[in-house]
Amino acid sequence: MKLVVAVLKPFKLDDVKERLKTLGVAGMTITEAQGFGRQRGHTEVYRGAEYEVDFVPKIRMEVLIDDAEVDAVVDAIVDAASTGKIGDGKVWVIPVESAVRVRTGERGADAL
Amino acid sequence: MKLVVAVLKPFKLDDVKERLKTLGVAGMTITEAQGFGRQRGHTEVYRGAEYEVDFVPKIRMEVLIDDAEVDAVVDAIVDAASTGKIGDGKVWVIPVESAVRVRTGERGADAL
Amino acid sequence: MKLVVAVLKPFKLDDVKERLKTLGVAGMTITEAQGFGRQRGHTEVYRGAEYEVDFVPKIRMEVLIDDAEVDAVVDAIVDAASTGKIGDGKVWVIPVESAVRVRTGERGADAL
Amino acid sequence: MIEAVTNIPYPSWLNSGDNTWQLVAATLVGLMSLPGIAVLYGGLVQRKWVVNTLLMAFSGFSLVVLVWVLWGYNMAFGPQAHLGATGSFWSGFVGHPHPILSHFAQQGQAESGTNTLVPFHFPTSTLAYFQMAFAAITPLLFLGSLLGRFKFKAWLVFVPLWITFVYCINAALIWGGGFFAQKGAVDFAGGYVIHLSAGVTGFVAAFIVGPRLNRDKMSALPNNLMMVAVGAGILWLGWNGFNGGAPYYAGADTASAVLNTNIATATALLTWMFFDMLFSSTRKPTFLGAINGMICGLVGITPSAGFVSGTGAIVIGVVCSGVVWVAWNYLPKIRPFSKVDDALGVIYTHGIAGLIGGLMIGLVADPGMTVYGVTGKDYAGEGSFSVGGWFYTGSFHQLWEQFLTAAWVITYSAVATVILLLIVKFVCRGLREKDEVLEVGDLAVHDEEAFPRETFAERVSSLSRS
Amino acid sequence: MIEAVTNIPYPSWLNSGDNTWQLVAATLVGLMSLPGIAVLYGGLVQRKWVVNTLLMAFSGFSLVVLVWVLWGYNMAFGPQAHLGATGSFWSGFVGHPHPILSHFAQQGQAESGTNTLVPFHFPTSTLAYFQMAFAAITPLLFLGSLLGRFKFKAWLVFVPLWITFVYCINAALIWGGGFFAQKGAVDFAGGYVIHLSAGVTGFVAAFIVGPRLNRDKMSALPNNLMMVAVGAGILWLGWNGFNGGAPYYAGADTASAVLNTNIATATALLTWMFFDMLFSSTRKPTFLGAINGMICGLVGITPSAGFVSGTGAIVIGVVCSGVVWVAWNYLPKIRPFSKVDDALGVIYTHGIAGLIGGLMIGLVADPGMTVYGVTGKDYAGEGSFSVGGWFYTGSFHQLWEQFLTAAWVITYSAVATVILLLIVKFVCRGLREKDEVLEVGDLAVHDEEAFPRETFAERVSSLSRS
Amino acid sequence: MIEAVTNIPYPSWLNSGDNTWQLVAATLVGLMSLPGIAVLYGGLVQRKWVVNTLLMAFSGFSLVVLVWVLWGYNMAFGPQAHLGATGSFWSGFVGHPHPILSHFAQQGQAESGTNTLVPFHFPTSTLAYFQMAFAAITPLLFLGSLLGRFKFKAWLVFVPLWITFVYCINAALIWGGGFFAQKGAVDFAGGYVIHLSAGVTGFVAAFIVGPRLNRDKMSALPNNLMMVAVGAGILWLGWNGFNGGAPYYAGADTASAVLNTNIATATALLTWMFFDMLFSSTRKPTFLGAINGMICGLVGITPSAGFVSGTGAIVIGVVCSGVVWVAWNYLPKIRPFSKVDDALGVIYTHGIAGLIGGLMIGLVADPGMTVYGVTGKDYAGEGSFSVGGWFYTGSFHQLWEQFLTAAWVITYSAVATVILLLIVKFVCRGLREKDEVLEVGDLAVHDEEAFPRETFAERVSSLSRS
Ligand SMILES: Nc1ncnc2c1ncn2[C@@H]1O[C@H](COP(=O)(O)OP(=O)(O)O)[C@@H](O)[C@H]1O
Ligand SMILES: Nc1ncnc2c1ncn2[C@@H]1O[C@H](COP(=O)(O)OP(=O)(O)O)[C@@H](O)[C@H]1O
Ligand SMILES: Nc1ncnc2c1ncn2[C@@H]1O[C@H](COP(=O)(O)OP(=O)(O)O)[C@@H](O)[C@H]1O
Repeated sequence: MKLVVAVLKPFKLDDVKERLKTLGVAGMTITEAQGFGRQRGHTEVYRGAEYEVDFVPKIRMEVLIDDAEVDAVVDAIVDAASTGKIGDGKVWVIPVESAVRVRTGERGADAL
Repeated sequence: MKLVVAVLKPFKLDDVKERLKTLGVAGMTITEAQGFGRQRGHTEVYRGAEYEVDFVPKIRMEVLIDDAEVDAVVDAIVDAASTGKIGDGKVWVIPVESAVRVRTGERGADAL
Repeated sequence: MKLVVAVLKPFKLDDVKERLKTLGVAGMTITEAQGFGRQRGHTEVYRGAEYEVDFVPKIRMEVLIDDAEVDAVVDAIVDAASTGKIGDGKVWVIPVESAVRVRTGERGADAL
Repeated sequence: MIEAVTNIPYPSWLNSGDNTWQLVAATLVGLMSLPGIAVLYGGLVQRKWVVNTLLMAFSGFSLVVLVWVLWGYNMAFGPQAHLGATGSFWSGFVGHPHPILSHFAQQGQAESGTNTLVPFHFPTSTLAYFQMAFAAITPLLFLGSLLGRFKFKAWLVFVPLWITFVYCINAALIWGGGFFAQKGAVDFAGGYVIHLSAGVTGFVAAFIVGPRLNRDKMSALPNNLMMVAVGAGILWLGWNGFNGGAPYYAGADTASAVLNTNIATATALLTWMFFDMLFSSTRKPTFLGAINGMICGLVGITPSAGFVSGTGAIVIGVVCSGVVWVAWNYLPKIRPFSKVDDALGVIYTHGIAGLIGGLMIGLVADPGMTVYGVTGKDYAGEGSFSVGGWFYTGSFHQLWEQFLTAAWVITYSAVATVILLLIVKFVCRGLREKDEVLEVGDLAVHDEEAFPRETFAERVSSLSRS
Repeated sequence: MIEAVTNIPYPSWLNSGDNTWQLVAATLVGLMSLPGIAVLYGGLVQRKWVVNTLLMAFSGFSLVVLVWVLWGYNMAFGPQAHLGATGSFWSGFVGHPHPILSHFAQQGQAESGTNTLVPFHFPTSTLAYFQMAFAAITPLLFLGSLLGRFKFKAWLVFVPLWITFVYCINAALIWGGGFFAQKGAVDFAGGYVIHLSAGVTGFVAAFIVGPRLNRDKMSALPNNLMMVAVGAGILWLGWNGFNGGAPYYAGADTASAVLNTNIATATALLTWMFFDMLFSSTRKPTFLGAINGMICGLVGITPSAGFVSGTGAIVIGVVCSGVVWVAWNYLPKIRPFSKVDDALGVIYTHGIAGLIGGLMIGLVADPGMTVYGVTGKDYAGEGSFSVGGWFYTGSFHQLWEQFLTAAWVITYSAVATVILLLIVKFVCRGLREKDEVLEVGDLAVHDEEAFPRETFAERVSSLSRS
Repeated sequence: MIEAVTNIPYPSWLNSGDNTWQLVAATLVGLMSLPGIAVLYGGLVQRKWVVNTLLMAFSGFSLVVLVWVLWGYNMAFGPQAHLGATGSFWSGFVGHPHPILSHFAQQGQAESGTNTLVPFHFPTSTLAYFQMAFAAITPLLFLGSLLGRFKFKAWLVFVPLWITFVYCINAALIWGGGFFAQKGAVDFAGGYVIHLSAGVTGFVAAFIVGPRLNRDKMSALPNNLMMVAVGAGILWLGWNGFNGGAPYYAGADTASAVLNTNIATATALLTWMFFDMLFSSTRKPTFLGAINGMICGLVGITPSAGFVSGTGAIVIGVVCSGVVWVAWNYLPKIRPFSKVDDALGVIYTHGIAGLIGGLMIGLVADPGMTVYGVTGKDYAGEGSFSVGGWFYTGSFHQLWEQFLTAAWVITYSAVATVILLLIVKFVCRGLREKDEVLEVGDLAVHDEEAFPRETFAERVSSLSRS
């Protein structure tokens, strides 16, 4: 089993989610994040004082899936999330040793 | 060393935390998350316009532990977090190669 | 490729970020988190009722890097984040199987 | 001046200064409700109940406005219905209900048993509107006891019933020239009719409706203290209209009532804060504690603002705030308080503070404070009216009248509330939202939340506009 | 009393009661704009547009203040310019523009075609300031249609132009003793001059400026309902000054206007809420729906507050709120409404509500409601003024005048807005912020965001102070 | 009319119109403090300091109320203590301290050296309450300099001392018929007594107390700009009572003062905004910049609102805002400004703006603006009073008096503040919270935070109620 982690532009969340649904992905977990990278941040000015904000708002998505689906899922996310502009984000895959569905205690694939 | 990640219903956080304390778990890190899955979201209506929210608030918990404790910790979480209702969440285990305690620089098990 | 995860005191974020820049780290992703551990939380009182808050605000940082850089990055973070006081946080390393840059579809090291 | 007199664009009985003051005072009292109480309570509840709190406040206020012009005003301040022999309790029990919608009813000179000393200087519309603002804030006060579980539909039914059968009757008896007024009991601006009654009603209702979800009670953190500050500030200064409007003329006593209101409030706020710093478990001054003290002072001085001197105002501020601080911290552990989930503690800051304030008239009312009649240096005495407490008169008469009236208000408000809620329960099939609904809160009751985040929402409906 | 009369520190024509009322009313109207409308709209927009909304409100208000004292006041309320033969449309079209900055202009007794019945009891400063508050809120109202894309610089140019060429002319025609005033059309406190005109202007401007980013339209969630409550409460009670100030004297009709305003508003709020509970897709009462209803009531009663009795106020509340509810829910699907992105729906709650309210004068105005002249019980009749609608007079004359005036206001406001915006577009090189800017919002336009979080920000500039 | 005259329920010397205006003005000024300044500052500080800011505002206001009625009022406005030969500086230095708590003190006709031209039309309670609102806002203003480190207990001790030894003395000297008043210096509504003094006090106190934590200074982002808008809007409109209340009668000059206040404020807001758009590093209009400008206008016009014509108001608006804009952007780099952490920059928007406004009286005060006496068309002249500046009189006399008075206020406020703070430091064992406390903020000082989140909190105490 694998965990696909994706960092995306917030307004792309819906598109990615819809695409994953079509692949039959059962669920996902999202957190609001701040990204630092090539995409520049911005300056804020309050009462004459300037503040630099290097981070830009991002959405961090975690999808737990069977090994078999990894490529399909990664490609789907990349495809749905891409705008071609700097800051589109990253996707990475992490090995998962086991997973449980809290409600039922089911393990492995059944947990998804 | 392993990282146990759990996605839970927010109001279960206290119970799970207390249970883990009893197991002698030294610490944990929490983030507020939004979950998508079987548990349905809700509709919001503002000034006549309807908005669909597919995500439900969840708590994402990370616990770094020794390999030996994995099963005990996972079982404890599953047991404490379960309500038997859809949306109780997931728990998964990820391999960790090394860990450091920032304050002391201690590594491995001592870092916990 | 590895994922270095660090849990830090919020006001240390700038220092750590600057240090990583000097190491040529291309980017990172941050989430606001709540930590439980040796560092005690606090009590809040509203209209005579006391509430215990066991969690303290932390910053959770994820940095995706090549295997070669792991030690340098971890040491840099530990060094920059440390105040010597309880609650400085943890750093851990997780194996990553693959990574993609959404904008270009580049994989592996090029994705960073 | 002659010229200015002859072409006044209003009747000779109308004094534009007094009419202006009364309308402004009414507006200030209105602001105490909207947005005052609405956001004060909105800031004190959990995030999940903010919208419900706001809508109950706005809808409750609106319901009272309609009840008032359709029948309420005349029940409370119109000609007595004389349900019994003249002078008897029933003769002064309530006024004859009829609307004040016609141009006669609105534009004629105000007349009411509430003032028999000097003719009013303004039309019925002014008196009716001022009293409407008083009536409208009362249900919003006891709303504080019922937050977080009261069924929205039940609220819509309970408010009109309560105003009609509890508020209007207490107002007629104490203000409208009814039984207690005839007996000589006084309530300057509503310590009994409004605050004591609201406190008792809220407490009894909270018991009947039952507690909030235990999960909510255990995590009943306020959501926004800055919003509490907005409401609290408007309450304090708005209270200048509340107590300042009571004399019905922009005279000397009006000024004293305003000044005393601020003296008592400042004293009470500081008293509670110092008690927190000296006696609370953490020995720290808290903002919400100070606001509690502030409310105790405002409520405590309400029954007597124009009857007491500045000295009396200070005494009332210390006593009301001090006593309520003790009650607030110890009574919750004792029955019946330990058994009732009075969400915001209205029984303490309004019920007990109003009661003590009303009784203290019997002790510290200064007969030298002339409510009506030519006052001050060139005092002339005719038509003069004032109230005297034991400290000044050595007589307990006034205290006794205040006590009897308080006993009535407490008993009647409690009993009537029980009966009305049983009716509401029957009509609305229950007084509580279902537990599944309570678990969710605003989103379940109104499909709205107070602070929506757009990130996770997707527009589905077709309104092309918003 | 003699003494009190002889040494009054102001001219004999000045009545301190009437002057006080007018200044207080003006202040209440000012509060409706700042902070009222500013935070009502600020709470209704998306997070990313809050600062932009606030600054447009504060700067727009300020621009009107200056235009008003430099030339606007005299265009609207000063001596007519007589651009045509006496009695002709052009003779009563507009006043002669000149400033009111000198001490003569400020301290002399007010004189204006707006009132020919009784001399004013206050100086020009008072009348000018009261009318300034009226003028200043109007652009803030139609701002609601343009939020989320209108170019900030364009706003700064459009507001002065619009006040000069649209507001002042409509005010002169209807209030300043101009053509429609002479015809007998009435607008008690601005249902036409302010709300109908603002609704039409906003709608037309929204069409010309074009819609918000589709991404924004699709996720146009409000950001803070409690802030909406703050603004809404201030609006409601502030409206006591809006409608109560219209008669210019703190007389009997002023009191009736205030009372009727609250009756209609409460009725309208409840009407919308019940419609939501009965007919909306989710059958739930919503807070923002109730606020829409509240605004419909406030706007709907504005043209007639002192012309109708309480019965009329109730009718107006039900009709305005009910009709707008239907329009709000069904018109957006129909052209032209489906083609225009009127961000906050100003055309509905101000345009349509103002129109209906203005027409209803022709139906429910009660000739028994005496606006000026000795009223009520000891009625004397001289110099008395009132308005009669069909229900009371059986004549459609008033309705016809109201209709003609509405037709003018709609047509003129629409046409003038188009012309002025084309000029602004040319001057400011466009009416919209660039799309990259729209994607970011406040941070792009002002380098500020409404709720900054310090965690990710690093101070770079050298201001040692803040 | 006779009838209406004979049965007035107040003394013949009382005019209900003037009394009403003064009480309303006082209430508006009160609202400027609570919630005005409280939430304006609450929105400008970092999240971690919101509660501390709110509680300092509410407690500071309350402390002044008590000091005022116990001894402050009579020190400032009561009979002079005559500490020296008549006419000498010391004879007009301060009034004799005694309380105003008795019914005589409260209900008699007001008398004070602040007005010797015409008898007051209201009782002492009215004058005392109006002046109380003035006194109470002053410490809240300089609180802005001390936020984020001042010890709470020190605040509770400093405020009463400062009001007694700084405010009351400056008020007696300038307003209470004291030395500078006799000299002919004027301060219409407190440009010197309130704003200049508050600015200097805040700056000096900030220096003595020392800067905020460097970490806080480096991330001193405001937390809520919408809350700033709430406070700012209330400030602007509340200022109508601030400047409009100064003449003590609802006469012609009151109206002019209100109008001029709004003219200067609008001008100043736009001036700062345009300076930001033209000269700031990012060339963007900012909301907080506009609010700074607004405050400069309000403060700048305060010393002269009823002495200048509209032209003067515009000049003052441009000059005060423009000069402070330059000072704000360049002085912080220069000593002593670079060495003092004046958290919200009170020295700029209140100190410098108040100083310039006060001096400009000597230039642009229009002798045609009649403060008292029959004004306007049928001018009669007796008992007339006005002030003339160089532009109108060609004489620098007034400017010189204004300069001397400013010199005194600056010097005395600075010196007295130093001395009082040393006393407070001794009494409270320090003026700063400990660094560990400063690192945490509200939670350490009050166990409260402004926006609690329930998710991570667990109820432990046993209060069964909340
Ligand atoms: N090395 C990294 N580790 C973790 N997250 C990263 C890393 N590099 C980039 N990111 C995340 O990806 C986002 C986009 O990266 P960025 O360099 O801005 O654009 P792009 O990926 O298109 O080159 C960043 O905002 C950050 O959240
Ligand atoms: N495949 C997945 N990857 C990551 N998180 C998931 C996944 N499936 C579910 N979750 C998380 O678990 C939560 C509960 O899942 P859900 O399907 O709603 O109920 P249940 O787990 O009881 O079947 C979701 O809200 C989401 O946060
Ligand atoms: N076992 C753990 N798993 C995950 N996060 C942990 C763990 N232990 C500690 N943390 C995180 O590290 C932070 C600091 O740990 P703490 O024990 O308080 O101090 P220290 O690391 O200096 O001993 C905690 O607040 C928590 O966020």
